[in-house]
Amino acid sequence: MAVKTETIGLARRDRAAMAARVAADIPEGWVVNLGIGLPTLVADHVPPDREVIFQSENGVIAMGPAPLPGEEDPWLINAGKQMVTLRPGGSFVSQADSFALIRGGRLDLAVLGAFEVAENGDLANWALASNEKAPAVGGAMDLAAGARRVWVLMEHTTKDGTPRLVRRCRYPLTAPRCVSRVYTDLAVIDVTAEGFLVREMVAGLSRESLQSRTDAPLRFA
Amino acid sequence: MAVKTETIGLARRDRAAMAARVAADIPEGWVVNLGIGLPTLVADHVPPDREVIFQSENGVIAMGPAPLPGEEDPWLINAGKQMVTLRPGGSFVSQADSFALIRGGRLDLAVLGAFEVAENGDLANWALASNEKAPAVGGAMDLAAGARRVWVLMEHTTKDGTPRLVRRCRYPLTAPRCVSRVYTDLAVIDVTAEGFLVREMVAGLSRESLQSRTDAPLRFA
Amino acid sequence: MIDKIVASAREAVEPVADGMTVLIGGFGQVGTPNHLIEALCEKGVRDLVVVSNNAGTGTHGLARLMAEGRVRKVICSYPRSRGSVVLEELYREGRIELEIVPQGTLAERLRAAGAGIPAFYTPTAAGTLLAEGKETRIFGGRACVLEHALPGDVALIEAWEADRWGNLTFRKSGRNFNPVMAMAARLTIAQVHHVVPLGTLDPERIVTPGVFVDRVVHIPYGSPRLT
Amino acid sequence: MIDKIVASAREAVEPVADGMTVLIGGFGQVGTPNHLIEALCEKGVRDLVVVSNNAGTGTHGLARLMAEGRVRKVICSYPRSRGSVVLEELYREGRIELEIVPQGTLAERLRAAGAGIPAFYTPTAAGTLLAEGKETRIFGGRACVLEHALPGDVALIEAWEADRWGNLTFRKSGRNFNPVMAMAARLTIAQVHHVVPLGTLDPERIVTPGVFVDRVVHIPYGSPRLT
Repeated sequence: MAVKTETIGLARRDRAAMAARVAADIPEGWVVNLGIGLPTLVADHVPPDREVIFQSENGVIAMGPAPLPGEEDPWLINAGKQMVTLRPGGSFVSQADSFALIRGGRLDLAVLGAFEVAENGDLANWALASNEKAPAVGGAMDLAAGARRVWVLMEHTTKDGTPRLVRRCRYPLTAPRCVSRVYTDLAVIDVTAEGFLVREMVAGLSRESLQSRTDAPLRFA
Repeated sequence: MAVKTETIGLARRDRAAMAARVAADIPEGWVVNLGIGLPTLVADHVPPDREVIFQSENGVIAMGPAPLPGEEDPWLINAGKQMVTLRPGGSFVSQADSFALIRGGRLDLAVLGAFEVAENGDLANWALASNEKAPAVGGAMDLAAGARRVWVLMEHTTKDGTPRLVRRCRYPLTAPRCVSRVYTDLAVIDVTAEGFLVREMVAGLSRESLQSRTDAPLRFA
Repeated sequence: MIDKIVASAREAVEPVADGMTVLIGGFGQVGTPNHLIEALCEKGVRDLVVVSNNAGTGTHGLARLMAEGRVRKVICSYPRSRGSVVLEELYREGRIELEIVPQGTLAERLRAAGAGIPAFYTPTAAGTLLAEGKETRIFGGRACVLEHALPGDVALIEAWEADRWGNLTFRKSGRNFNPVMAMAARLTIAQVHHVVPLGTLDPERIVTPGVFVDRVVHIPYGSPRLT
Repeated sequence: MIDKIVASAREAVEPVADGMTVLIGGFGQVGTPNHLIEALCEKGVRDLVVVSNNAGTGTHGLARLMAEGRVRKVICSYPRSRGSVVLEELYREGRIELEIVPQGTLAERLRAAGAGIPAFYTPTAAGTLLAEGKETRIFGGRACVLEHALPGDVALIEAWEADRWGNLTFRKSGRNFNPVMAMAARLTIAQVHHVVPLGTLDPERIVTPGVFVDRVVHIPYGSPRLT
């Protein structure tokens, strides 16, 4: 399944552009959890005057931008253990209350990284094998099962070209049928009852080229 | 089962004395919930320098004495809807956290009123019949099932002399096998694996007289 | 800009519709959103299921809502208080359904709804009339009853301070069922005594984060009337 | 007079015995009771079951406790952090048991223990490897997993302020697992930065009432070392 398509002329999104693309779709007022790694960058691309409430598993509600140099507070970290700030109007809750929020229907969106997303919305993002040593799940399963919407932000393929959008996940599931949209470096793709539906593609990419990098059949909006 | 025993010369405890008798047995440091009515009086008989933490179902931890005239605060009530005070060191929690405390093993004692207590510790204190109109249970079942100890404070018999300490409860149960001690106007009685064990009686009362006012067999310590 | 403040109690309760399950905060007369309930009476919705610790006293607030025939069913722990004449009369006449739930189980069923927990086991009520017909299971040698989450379509709550995000603090025993009901409903409407600028509430002192609150109306009505 | 303040971390952990289940608060290095853990290392108990979100980094705190062979089993959500070499080595060598629990389920199992709820159903992990061998049941059309309360014999927690009754406040994201672990253990020991006179903590700002705390030791060690 290695990708052989020519990539010259392809306006592949870099990490910042991928994060910015997700940020553009988050409306004011949503309560959002950003997964560790790439998804965390999304916060930097929401305009400061658009009030989006970023929540972190460790009980921080309404995180602001990264602290300025010299203003870091080691008592204020996010789920990725990075120092963050609190917006005016932010607050702190316990881990139990934080996950009550996550599971209880008040989290509008979780943006998560993934190894694979299946065309039925299955998500695999926590373990690479069922016998993995010391696997680390963190809050991934709670977020995937609890958020009102799960969007995945990931590279369209692995470094060696293996598709990450698949018919069925090969890796252990985080949660079944939870993903509603996938943002990659190449496209924005909805998960529908009929499988993957491509909403947009980067400039210079053909439908055939995108399909060749995808394990499951694509439809185009 | 009406009581025919002569009552002249009997140092029957009045309500204040009953409450004081319970208070004498509560050590410093215990966390205690007092039921509505007679049990509420127990707090007035704990010496102010003995730090006992009285908790109320509606989320008040460490209630103090009744407010002085002119110092009442209508925002600060107990489960019986009476105005109370807060001791220094007191705090407020939600109803969910309040009952977490009650069920979670941190409530040393609940002092409850009762219609009947059975010799196996069964408690009946919430409904007089299984088809009662608009019955009101409040927190009685949670306290009876959750507290580490349940002591009952009640008159030894009904006004017409019917015993309240019984072989089996006739009224609907609040919780099975939960009562460990009963304080009445006549005696202090432990509930043991072998049934009721009388710890002390008021002056002027004979064993036979106490037994005649009790439905279940008594043993005497 | 997120701004959950609305101009009036009437506007605040506008989304409440016939047949909804309405959670009503308060314990006794403390922390009870009486102005929101009165607005609900004026709005004229019908066939409500009301979840509340008490079932109203006198002729105002919840008692008025019931007296006007707007409540199909009450789920509560303690319907029989001094002055709870409306409920008792409706119940006697078979004109209202009543579900009695132990107070701690009521609080926990609401908390479960707010926490996305569909059901849980509790020792409370095991071996009693209130467990009849319910699944019972032994844990650690102890009989426990299966209880289900109790979500609301709407919660009407009362709080002390709020900002435009809906962050809330409560006053003393006015906290009671209010924070847990705020979490348990799809739509939470708060009647508050004080509205303060965003960022002025101490983040460590906020009890209900605004993420659980949808509408806030400023009604500085004074202290609860306890009688 | 209730006085839960003890003189040293060593005295604070004196009740911890071989084979106990020990809940350890903190998320990353924030709110982690490292001085209590070090005291436990010096005490020399064995065969512990440790419940903690992470499984230690570097060579101090929980990592030291494990490296010294005092931990039989770790129950956690995220054992693999930067610098979690001790756990990984012990696990690879089969010298430590590991139970991976989703973070929200871990928090809820602890909360259930603190609330006297023996078991509950959650949608988290349904249909995944972590639900294998567990009872699954449908609620509202959704598969949910039966999870059990996770009580501790002892909880080691960190807090910001305390009084002699053990009332606690926390600092920013130092709150995390600490309040829920305080409720989940039979005996709770808190390492705190500030000890203040009884009655000086705002009753509305106390997060963990002293009723959940048994021992308090004053260790003003400064800010967490994040690296």
